[in-house]
Amino acid sequence: MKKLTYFPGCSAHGTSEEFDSTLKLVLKTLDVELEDIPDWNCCGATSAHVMTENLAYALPLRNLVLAEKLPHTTMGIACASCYQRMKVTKVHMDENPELAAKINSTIVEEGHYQGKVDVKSMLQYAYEDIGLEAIRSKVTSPLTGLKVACYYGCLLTRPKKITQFDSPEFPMSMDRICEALGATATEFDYKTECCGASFSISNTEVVESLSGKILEMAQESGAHAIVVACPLCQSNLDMRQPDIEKKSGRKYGIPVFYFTQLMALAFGHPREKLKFPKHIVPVEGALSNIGKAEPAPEKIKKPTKAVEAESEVE
Amino acid sequence: MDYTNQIREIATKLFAEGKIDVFVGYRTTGFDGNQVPVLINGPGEADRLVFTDQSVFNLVNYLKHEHTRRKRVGLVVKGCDSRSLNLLLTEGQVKRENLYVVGIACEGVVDEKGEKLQNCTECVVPDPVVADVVLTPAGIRAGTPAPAVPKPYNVNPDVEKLLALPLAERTEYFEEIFESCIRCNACRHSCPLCYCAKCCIDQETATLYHGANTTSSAFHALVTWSLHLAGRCVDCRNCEKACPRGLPLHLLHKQNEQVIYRNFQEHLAGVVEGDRGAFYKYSLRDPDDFIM
Amino acid sequence: MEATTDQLVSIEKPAITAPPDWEPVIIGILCNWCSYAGSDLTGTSRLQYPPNIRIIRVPCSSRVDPWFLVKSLQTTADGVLVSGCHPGDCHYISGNYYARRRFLVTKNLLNFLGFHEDRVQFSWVSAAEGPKFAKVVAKVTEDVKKLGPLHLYKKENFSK
Amino acid sequence: MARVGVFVCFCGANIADYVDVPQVVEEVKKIREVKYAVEYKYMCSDPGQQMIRDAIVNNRLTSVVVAACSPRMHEKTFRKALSDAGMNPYLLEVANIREHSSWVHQKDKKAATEKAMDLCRMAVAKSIANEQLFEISVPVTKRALVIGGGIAGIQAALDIADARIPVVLVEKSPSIGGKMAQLDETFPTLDCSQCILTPKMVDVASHPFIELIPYSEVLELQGFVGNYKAKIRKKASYVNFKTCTGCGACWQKCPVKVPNEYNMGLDKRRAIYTPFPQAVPNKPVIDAEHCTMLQKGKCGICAKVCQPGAIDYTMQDEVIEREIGAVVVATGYDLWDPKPYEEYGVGRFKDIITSLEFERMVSANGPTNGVPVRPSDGKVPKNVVFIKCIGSRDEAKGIEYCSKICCMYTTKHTILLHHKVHDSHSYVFYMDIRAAGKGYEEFVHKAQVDTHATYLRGRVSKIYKKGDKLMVRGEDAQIGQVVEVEADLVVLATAVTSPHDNPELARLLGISYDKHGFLSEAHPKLRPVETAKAGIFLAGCTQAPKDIPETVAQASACAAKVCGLFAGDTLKKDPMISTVNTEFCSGCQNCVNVCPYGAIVTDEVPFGHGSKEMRTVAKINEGVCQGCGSCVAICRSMAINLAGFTDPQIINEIVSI
Repeated sequence: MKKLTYFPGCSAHGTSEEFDSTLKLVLKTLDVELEDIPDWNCCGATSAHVMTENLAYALPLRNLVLAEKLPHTTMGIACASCYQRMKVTKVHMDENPELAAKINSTIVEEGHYQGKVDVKSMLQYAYEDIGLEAIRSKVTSPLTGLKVACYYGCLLTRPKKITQFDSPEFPMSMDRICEALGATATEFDYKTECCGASFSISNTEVVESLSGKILEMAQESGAHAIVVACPLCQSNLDMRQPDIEKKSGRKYGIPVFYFTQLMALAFGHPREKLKFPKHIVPVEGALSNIGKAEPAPEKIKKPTKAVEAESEVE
Repeated sequence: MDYTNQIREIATKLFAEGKIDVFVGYRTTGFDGNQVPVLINGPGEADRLVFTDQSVFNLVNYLKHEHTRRKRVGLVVKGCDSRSLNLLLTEGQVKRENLYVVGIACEGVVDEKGEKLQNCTECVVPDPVVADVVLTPAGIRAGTPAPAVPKPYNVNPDVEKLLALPLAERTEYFEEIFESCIRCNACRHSCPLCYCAKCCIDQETATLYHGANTTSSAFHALVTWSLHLAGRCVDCRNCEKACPRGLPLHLLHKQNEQVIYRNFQEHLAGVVEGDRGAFYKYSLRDPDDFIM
Repeated sequence: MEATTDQLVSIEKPAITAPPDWEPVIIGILCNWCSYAGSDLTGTSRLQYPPNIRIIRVPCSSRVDPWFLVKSLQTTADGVLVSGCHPGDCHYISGNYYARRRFLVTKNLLNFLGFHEDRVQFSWVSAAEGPKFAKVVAKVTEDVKKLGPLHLYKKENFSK
Repeated sequence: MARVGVFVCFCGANIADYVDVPQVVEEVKKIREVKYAVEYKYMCSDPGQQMIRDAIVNNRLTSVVVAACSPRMHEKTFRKALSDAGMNPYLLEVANIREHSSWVHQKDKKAATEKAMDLCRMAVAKSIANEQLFEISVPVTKRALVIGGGIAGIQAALDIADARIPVVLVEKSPSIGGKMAQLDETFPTLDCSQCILTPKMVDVASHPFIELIPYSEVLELQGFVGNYKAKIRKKASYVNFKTCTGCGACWQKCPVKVPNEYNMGLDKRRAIYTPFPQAVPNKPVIDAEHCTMLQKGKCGICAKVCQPGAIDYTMQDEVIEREIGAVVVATGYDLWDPKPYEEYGVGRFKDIITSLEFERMVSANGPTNGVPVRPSDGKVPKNVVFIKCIGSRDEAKGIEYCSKICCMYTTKHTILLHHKVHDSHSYVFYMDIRAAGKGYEEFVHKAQVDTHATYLRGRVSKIYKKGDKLMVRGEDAQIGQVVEVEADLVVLATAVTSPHDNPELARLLGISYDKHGFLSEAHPKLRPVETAKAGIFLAGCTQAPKDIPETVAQASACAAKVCGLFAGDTLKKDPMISTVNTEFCSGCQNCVNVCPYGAIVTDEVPFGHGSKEMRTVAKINEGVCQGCGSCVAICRSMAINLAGFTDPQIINEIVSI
C-alpha cells in the first residue's frame, strides 16, 4: 500500500467533483491511500500572484509546511492550477533559502519549511510513481476502439524549469496512460494550447474561440473524446461546447473526460459511479465505440530518421 | 631483530669478491649499546659491523659524503631508509649500479630506554622498497623487493593534538621552538634528502633581510626547509636525532605529510620508483575549495 | 581539524595592539595573464576597492615560491593574496595546478605554526573578472583588518 | 650604486585627479638610489618620452621607473624610449598607478597617493635588481600546417603556398571542400558555389607547395612558434590512393547503402564512396563502420571489381610527423540541432527541414536534381515557410548570439525557390533582417521585389498538422496580430555552432575557446586572426560565425601572418626566460619534470675547475622556454632564475613597501 498526501483544492468539491471521486476510486484499485492535508487552504490560484508576490508564495507555503507534518514524502494534487502554484513555490523556496525564510516568517506559527515533501500532479504521479505496468495490470475492460485526444493544457508541463516533468511542448504521458487502458491516442497537435482558462467568466468570447480551436483539432485528429487532467480545461471544453457549436456552426459532440474517469472505466468500475451525468456533452456516443472492431490503430511514430540511419543491404 | 652476523658475512663476501669499495653500517659505541654509523674499507673491519633494534640512523645520508660519492658502496637500509634511497635514485644523486643494498625487513627500532620509536609505531612501509638482498626473520631473500603495499596510514598524535589547540596556544608553542633553535643546521646535514650544493637558506637572497641567528631567521629557515621536504620526507627522523636542542622537528614534516596524504591521492614519499614527490606532479582533482 | 572562524577571530584581538588609524598591508601576487589583467580591468571599469593591496606581477602563479609568502609575512605584509588563472585556463598550460598543490600545503603549514588562515589567501581571477577581483580584495582586506597587525616572526625593522 | 630615474605621469586627469602626483615625486626623491624624479602630463607622448631619453643621458641613469598606466599598456613604448637613449630596454620598470591606484581609489585621494608612493618604491626597488637582457633569436621551420580543408583552409593554404612556403593541409573527411561544397549558389551574387570552389580545390591538389593529407586528424602538437612538431593520424582508407585511378567501379558495385552525409541524409551513398563527384582527391574510401567485409568478413566485391587492385582491407591507421613553424586552424562550423523546438513538431513532421537540407534539394547535383520536394510525399511544395533565428538569439532554447549568415541565405533560398518552382510562394518569419555587407541590403530588397515573398516580422509559436499541410502560427508584430500560414514545407534556418570537437582540438593545440566552443582570438579587435599562442592563427567560422567573403578574407589574413612570421631566418624572442646557475644546480631534474614545454634538458659539466669527472645539471632551451617560472619555484637550491622576475627583484618589491 502506497500512501500519498493529497491536496484536493477547491474545485474538487465543486465543478470537478467527478475528477476527485474517480481519482479516489482508481487509486483504491491501484492500492494507493490518500491522506488530505489537515486544514489546507486556497493555493492562491490566478489572483494571488497578480496581486502580491508574498501572498502568492505564502498561501502555498502554508500547505507545504502542513504537508510536512504528515509522514508521506509526496504530495499529489488533482487541480493543475493548484499544482502549478504549489510547485512554483516549492522550487523557488528550495532555490532561495533567504526568500523561504522571509515568507516562512509570515506563517511561522504553522512550522518551518524544510523542503522534504515532493509536489506532483496526479498525472505525474500516475505516470512516474504508479507506472504504466501497474495500470495495465488492473485493466479488466480495455477501452479498445475508443480514440482519444489527450489535452494537457498550459500548466501541467510548463515551464520545464518548474515542473520537471514530460516534454513542455509535446508531452506524451497521458497518451501513454490512455494506450495502457486500451484506447488509442490520436496525433493531436493542440496538446498544450491555451483553452482560455479563467477568461471563461470575464471574457467568454476568448474562451469560445480558443477552446473551439482545440475541439476542431481534436475532431480533425479523429478523436471520439478529449482526455484532460485539469478541472478548468474540462469545464471550458465541456461546458462551453454547445455555445461554441452554436457560434461556429460546427457540430462536435466530443465529450471531455478526466483521465481518471477513463481509468476507472477500464478498471471495471460501474458506470454509475463515474458521474457521467455531470457532463454537458453526452458521453454515450463516444463510449459506444468501445469494443468496436477496427483495423490495428496507427500509433504515433517517432521520427523516421532514426530508422533510416541504419544501413541496409540490397 | 639482530642481523649482525648476516651483515658481517655479506660485507666480507662483497669485499672478497671485489664488488664494493666501502661498506656503510652501524657499530656500537661501547656505551649503553648505543650505535653510530661506520664506514669500513675492507673485509678486515667487517667484525665492527652490528645490526640490532638499536640501529636507528638512516645511513642513506652517508651516500652524499665525499667518502662514498665516487665509490661502490655496500649499504644497510630499513624500510624508511630505502624510501629515501629511492628518492635519491630518482633524483639522480646516486647510481644504482654503484650500490649494493642490504635491506632489512624492519620490525621497528628502539630508543635508549628500549621503547619503540614513534615513527616506527606509525610506519607504513617497514619492508625495504629497494634492495639487492633482504634480511628477514625467515632468512635471506635475494632480489629486488616487490612494490610496497603501504599499511594503513596513521596520523601523528602530536600533530593532531596541536591542531586541536586554539590558534594562540599553537602560536606560543611554536614561537618557543623557533626561539630555541640555534641555527646550527645539524637537521639539514643529517637529512639524506638535503644534498644541494648551497642550501637556499644560506643564499644571499634568502638571508638578506633576516640577520643571522634570530627567531625570525629560524622560522624562515625551518619553514622553507620543511616545504622543500614536503612530499619527499620519509619520516626517518635523522634530523630530530641530530638536533642538539631536541626540537620536535617531526611536527613540521608530519603536518605536511598528512595534508599531502589527505589531499593528493594518499601520496607517500619514495614508495614508488620514479615518483619525485607530491609537488612535482598534480591531479585535476586536487582540492580547489580553499581558493576563492 | 581547525577551530571555527569565530573562535579564531576572538583569539587574535586587534583591539589590544592595533592603533586606531591602523590599516593593514596586503601583498597581492598576481599572474600576468589572468589575474593581473583582471585587476587592470577592475581599474578600467573604475570599480572601487580598499587601497591596502600592493600588487606584484609575476608571469604565472607557478612562479610563486612559498617562501615569497613567508618572506612577505615576515617583513612588510599583514596578509598575502596570491591569484592566478582558473584551473584549465593557465597560459602556461599547467602552472596553476602545481601552484595549487604548494599553496594548499603552505597555507596549512602556516596555519599550523600559528598564522590565522585568513592571512594567506588564494583566488582564481580571470582576465574578464574585474568585479571578482574587487570583491576578492575587499574580502581579504576585511579579513586581515579583523585580525589586526601581524607581529609574529617579524623582523624588528619591519614591524609597523 | 644604482642611479634610478622616476617619471610620474599625470595621464591627463586620469591619475592627477585622484593621486597627488607632485607629492609622489617628492616622496620618491627621498629614496637614496633615486637621482632624478619628475612629473609630466602624458609620459607616453613624444615630449614625455623625450624627457625620459634626456634624463637617461644627462643623469647617467642605471635604471628607469615610469609610474603611469598598466605595464600591459605601455611597457613596450617606454622600453623603446630606453633603447633609443642607448639604454638596455629591460632596465625599465613600470609602476601601475592608474589601473591599480587612481582608478580604483577615486574616493580617497590620500590613500591613493600613499599607495602610488608604495608602488613607486616597489618599482624602484625592483629596478635596482634589473639586469640587462637581450632578445633571443630562434631558428624557424618554414612550413605551415593548415587544419581543415573548407574554403578557409583552402584559401589559407593556397595563399601561403603561393608565397613558396610549404603547406601541410589536414582534412578530417575524405575530400576537401567543406560546407561550401554543399551549397548551391552563394549570396549576394548567386554565383554557383561549385563553380568558384572546385577550381580552388584542384589547385590545392596540384600545388607543388601543398601536401594534402585527407581523411586524417591532428593528434598532437608540440614545441613552440617556428618549431612545432605535429603528429597526424591518417585514418585507414582501405584504398591505396597511389594505384587507385578513381574509376568508380567499386562504389557502383558496392551493395551497402548508407545515408549520404553530403546530401544531409536525403539519399544514400555506398560503403565505399567518394563524398561527391567533384571530390578532391577523387579517390574513394571505405566507411569501415558500414562495410560488411570489414565488419563481418563477407563481401569483398569492391576488391574483385577493382582493376588496379587498389583495395586493401588490411590497411591500418598511420601516424605521421611533420615539422612545422606555424598553424592555421580552420575547422569550420556545425549546425545546431533544432530538436528543442518541440512546439514546431521538429522530428515529428517530415516536412520540416533545415536550411542545409533545403540547400541540397535545390542544388543541381542534389538528391532531387535541383527541385525542392516534400520529404513526406515527394510532391513539389507551393507554399514554403522559412523561419529564421532557429537556435540563434534564443537564450531559452538555443544560444544568445546571432549566427550572422541566416538572414542572407534565407533570402537566397526564397530566390532559389522562386527560380525552381515558379508558382511557389515564400513566407519568411524573421526577427530582424541583418543585411550588413557589400551588396547585401540591395540583394534582400531585390529578392523581396522579385519573389513577392511575404515577410512576417515575428516568432513562430506553433506548427501543427492539418491534413497534409503544416499550419504555421506566428505573430506578425507589425500588425500586432496572430497569423496562420498553410505551408507545404517549412525550412528552419538553424544556428551556426562551433564544431563539436573544438574544445578537444583547442586543448591539444594549447589555445583557448569561448563558452560556445568558438576558438578565441588574441584580441577581439586588434588581433582577430592570432590566438594567444604564438604561431597559431584562426580562419573562418571556427572563431565565430561568418560568411564566405569574410572567411576568405580572414584566411588570407592568416596567410599574411604566416608569411610575415617566416619572413626572416630566425624569430626574435622575449628574453624573459629561465636561466640556470650550474654552480648551484644539483641535477635532481625536477625542473625537467615540471616544465610544460619540455624546454629543460640535462647537460654535463665538470665537477670542479679542471676536473675530469662530470656531473649532471639542467640546461634551458632558450627557444622553447616561455618564461612561466614553474621551474624556478620548484628549484630547491635556487639554481634557476627567471630573467625579469628574479628572486632578488621580487624580494626587493616585497620588502620595500
